[in-house]
Amino acid sequence: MSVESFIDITLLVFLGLTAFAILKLRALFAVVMLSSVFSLLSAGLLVHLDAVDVAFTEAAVGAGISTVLMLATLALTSRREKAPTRTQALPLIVVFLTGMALVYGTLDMPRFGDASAPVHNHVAPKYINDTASEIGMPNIVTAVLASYRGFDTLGEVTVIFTAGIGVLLLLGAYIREPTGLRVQTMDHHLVLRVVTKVLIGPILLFALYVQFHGDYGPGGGFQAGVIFAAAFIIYALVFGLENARKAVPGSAVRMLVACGVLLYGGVGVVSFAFGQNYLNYSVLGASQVAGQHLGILLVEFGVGLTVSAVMVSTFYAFAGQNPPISDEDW
Amino acid sequence: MIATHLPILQVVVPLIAAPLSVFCRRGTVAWALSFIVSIVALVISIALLVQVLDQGVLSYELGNWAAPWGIEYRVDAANAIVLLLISGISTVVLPYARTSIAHEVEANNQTLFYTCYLLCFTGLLGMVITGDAFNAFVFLEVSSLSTYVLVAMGAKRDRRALTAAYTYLVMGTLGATFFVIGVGLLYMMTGTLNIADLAQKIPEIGANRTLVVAFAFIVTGLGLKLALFPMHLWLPNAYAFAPSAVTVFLAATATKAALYLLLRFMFTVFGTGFPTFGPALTYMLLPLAVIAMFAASTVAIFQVDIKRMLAYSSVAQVGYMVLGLSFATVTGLTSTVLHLFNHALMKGALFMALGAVVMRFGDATMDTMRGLGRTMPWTMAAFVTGGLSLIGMPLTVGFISKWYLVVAALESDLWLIAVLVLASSLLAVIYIWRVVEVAYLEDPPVEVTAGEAPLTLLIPTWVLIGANIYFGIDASLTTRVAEEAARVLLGTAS
Amino acid sequence: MSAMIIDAFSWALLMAGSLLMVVGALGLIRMPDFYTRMHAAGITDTLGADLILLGLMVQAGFSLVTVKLLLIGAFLFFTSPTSTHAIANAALTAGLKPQVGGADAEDGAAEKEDE
Amino acid sequence: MGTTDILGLFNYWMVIVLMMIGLYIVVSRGNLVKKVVGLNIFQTSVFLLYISMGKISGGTAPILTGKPEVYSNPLPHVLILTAIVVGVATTALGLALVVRIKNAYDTIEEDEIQAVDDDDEFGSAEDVQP
Amino acid sequence: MFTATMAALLAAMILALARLYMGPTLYDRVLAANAFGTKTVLMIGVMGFLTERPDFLDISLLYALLNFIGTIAVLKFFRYRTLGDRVEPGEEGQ
Repeated sequence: MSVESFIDITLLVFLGLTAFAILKLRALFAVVMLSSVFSLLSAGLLVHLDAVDVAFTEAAVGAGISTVLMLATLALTSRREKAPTRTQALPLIVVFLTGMALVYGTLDMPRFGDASAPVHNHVAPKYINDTASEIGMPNIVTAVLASYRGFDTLGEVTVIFTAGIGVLLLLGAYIREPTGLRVQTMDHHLVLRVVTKVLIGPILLFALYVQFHGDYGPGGGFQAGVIFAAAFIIYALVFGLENARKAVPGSAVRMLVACGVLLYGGVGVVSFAFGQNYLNYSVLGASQVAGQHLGILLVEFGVGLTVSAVMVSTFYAFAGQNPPISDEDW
Repeated sequence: MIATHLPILQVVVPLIAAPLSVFCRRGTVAWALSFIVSIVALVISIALLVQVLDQGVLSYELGNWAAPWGIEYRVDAANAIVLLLISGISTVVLPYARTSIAHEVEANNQTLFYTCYLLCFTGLLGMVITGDAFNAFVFLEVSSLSTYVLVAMGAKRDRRALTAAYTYLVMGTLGATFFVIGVGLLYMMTGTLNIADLAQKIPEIGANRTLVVAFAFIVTGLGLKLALFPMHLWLPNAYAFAPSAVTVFLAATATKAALYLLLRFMFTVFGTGFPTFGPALTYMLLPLAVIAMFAASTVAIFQVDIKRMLAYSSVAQVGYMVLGLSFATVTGLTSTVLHLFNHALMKGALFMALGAVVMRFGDATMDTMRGLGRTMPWTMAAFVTGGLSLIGMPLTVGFISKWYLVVAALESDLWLIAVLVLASSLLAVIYIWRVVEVAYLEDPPVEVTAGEAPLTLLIPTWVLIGANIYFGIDASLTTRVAEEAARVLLGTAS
Repeated sequence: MSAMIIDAFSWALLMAGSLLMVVGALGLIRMPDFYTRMHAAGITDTLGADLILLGLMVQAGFSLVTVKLLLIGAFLFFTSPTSTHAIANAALTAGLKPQVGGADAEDGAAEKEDE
Repeated sequence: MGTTDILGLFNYWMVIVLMMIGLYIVVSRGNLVKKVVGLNIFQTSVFLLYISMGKISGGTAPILTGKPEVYSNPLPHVLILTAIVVGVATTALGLALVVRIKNAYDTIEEDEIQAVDDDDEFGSAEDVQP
Repeated sequence: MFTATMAALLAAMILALARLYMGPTLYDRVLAANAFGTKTVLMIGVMGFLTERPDFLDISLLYALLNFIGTIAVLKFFRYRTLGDRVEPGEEGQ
């Protein structure tokens, strides 16, 4: 057994153990921690499977955003799951049959890692061979994401926009208005405050790097947006939500959410003026490669804008809820 | 010049309008924007239908990237009619929503409500028009996510809207994930995501266990989305507790778009020649459809909440549609596409009438309906006409689709099924009659002072009723398009 | 020749780091109460991580990779102790008492959390 | 079925096991937060399925190095990037709904919510007592 | 050599995972999750060298960052039961 498959199998087994622990544990806090670990592990596996961009995103989303949102939800709801009362036979049968069906389906699959599999020999080779000449950037994933299948990504931005609007519609009415009162912040955590202050600058810099380096390495608008939002969230956590909202009010964030989608959609419309099809960036520059470059830069910026704004606005919505009146005994 | 861009404009116009509507300060402005967009979308979809009937299949390559590498929009008769249906219903629903939503949704949520509505509209159009399997998933999710939120907006009236939305979210996500697994397996075996390309590659592979599983997962996933019995559990509550305008829109379009995707994948992608295709129809879909017709109709009879009753009736009607496709003949598919269109018209009208009742009384239970024939004559007349259409009375659209369904069953020598279709219609007679009975034969409670619904609700309702009757008398247009769609799906188009 | 020395040096750093990691993790499992576990994990983690990163840096030579490794190292160097400090602080404020003496002295408000 | 087959499919089987644990959490647990976690696991496992099929043994990440190399398939990566975003959007909405449900029902256990709703509709057992 | 480091890291990870599962207090879990995160950061770094493409350290960097944020969020959650602001009891209602 090679080192590669050893790592592969070990990580998969870890994932299995984590998932099983999540199933078993009823302390929801532990469940959230484990689900963040599940994300980290799967991101590790993704790196191992050469999907660096995906790993980047999975880390940002699973270990970052989802965990923060789940913690916020736990803070507002409850932290213990009741013991199951129903009989578990039917779910077990359904799940078992589904699993068996899938295993049956694997029998005719190309083997793992097989270079002669159909996936590697029909559509994909063009991306690998032509990205350099048609788009002119090393990161093929970014090229496919933003140009060849750019419309999927517009759909993706629309999805995140939908989520942002949805959370506002659901929770917006319950966000506590700024009171102007002095609020408890993490005042006594001197170490934390200092370290946070020192770190926020580099984090923002890192976000910019990820945003604009996406053509050459893993990264791009989505990841950058999450990191940018993360800097903001950390500020809000340590220095208080109200201070964060003073810096960037919720209404402004809402506008930014829409601006990103508009930017992406608008870049596509420009192609009409040149008689080309929607989302053809080639018209934006003197040469095809220059046009594609500029187009990808712009749409990635649109993605980053919407993503970071949605993350911040979602965090505002969750963290701004009135905490439950009676604290459970911790 | 603009004519060549029509396919993308169909989706991009509402897509760009959605973020624009966020900037509207007042709900009215957002509503007006949505309404204009909806009219534009309707015009585009009519133009597309005309073009398709004229020139055959339209293909539009996004970003000018050639088909299997880039994403392609592909319009033929089968999706052109669904596009027309979605944008048409939206154009009728929005004037109705203006009054109804102002009544049922919190004032400070009005603007974002219309943003969400536009997103739902975009998603539905996008998943229907696309010729790419994964792109269909993305837009399916745009529509689903916004639908969950729209359903939850009913919480001002009844908090059960929240749990309904949550259940819908969980089951909808499971359905979408099943669909993605299926698409992934397809991609694994063929190396492509383009629907036309998939349709070419799959027959070349022949018998293959992975493809069989892909087929099963896609059918199950979409079955969850279109509320195919027994995967309909999310539907009754979602329809019952959503704001009235949302219920109308969803009942008329959301399950229809999912059904269209099912048709597209079953007939175009896999094709009737696919090894497990025949058995899946005969032993899975046909029995499920028949059970749905009877079980859901029977449950509908015992409902106290009329909205919920109609929701169960929708599950039963999905049964009719699936029954039509399970014959895998031109007539069968014609009946499916016809019923897809016609059912949207009748359920839309029925839910609109109920929405008017909800607006006046706060709910629509059996008790509320007492004597409404006298206090809200126009609303109830609409309800009765819609009900007759649902039962399948001649001169209404319901008759046309039932007729085709029965003919299709007889053509396939399934006379027992034909009898069952007629028998299940009797169940519809029962549940509609229950309402008619209390509305017309009982006296209104003395304390009721509410009168007829406002015109803003009545006119859209009657527009749909008019469509019910018009397409019931002169069905030449709809049947022509439906037959063309059936031929396209079966691959026998002229 | 010099390549071999560099390799040996980075090898030593990586091994030392790995050893610390495993020892720390063992401590995390074997120690009797929260504070001792934290002691085991916190110290070895920071040092172990930085040793491993140093080993990798020696491998990478002077390049962008080294800069990134340096950044990660610096980041861990600051955040890891900060986190540990903050956790300990939170535990202490919440009333979790360090175990002194007997094996069953471990209790406190936070202890009720779990099964 | 030889060892190469088993090694060649082990990855997929393990991914299927993960998927099924996720699915089981969703369908069997009554706690609304846990259901969302289950959905997350289910979806993440599907991501792993897609990425597994894009891997080529001995391949490397699809970022051009200028040297002749075997690159793993970039298309599944692109698809899954989109799917991850869909996943987090679903999680955010699901959790927002859970918060609202907690406000409205004061519980996030499915059967307790059901009991409250049944009480509303049919009257609780105590109400029936004269 | 990288393989040995990798093995050590994986071993350390499983131990941290075990502590995370066992608890018994919340703080043990946070500690374990934090330690687990550090190990993942290193694992991905080492993995880059193992596959001879060490230019993907951005991911490690991101992890290190998120790990820190996660820990702070958890702590805030412990201390104040909310990720938002808690108005000081004495000043409420003014």
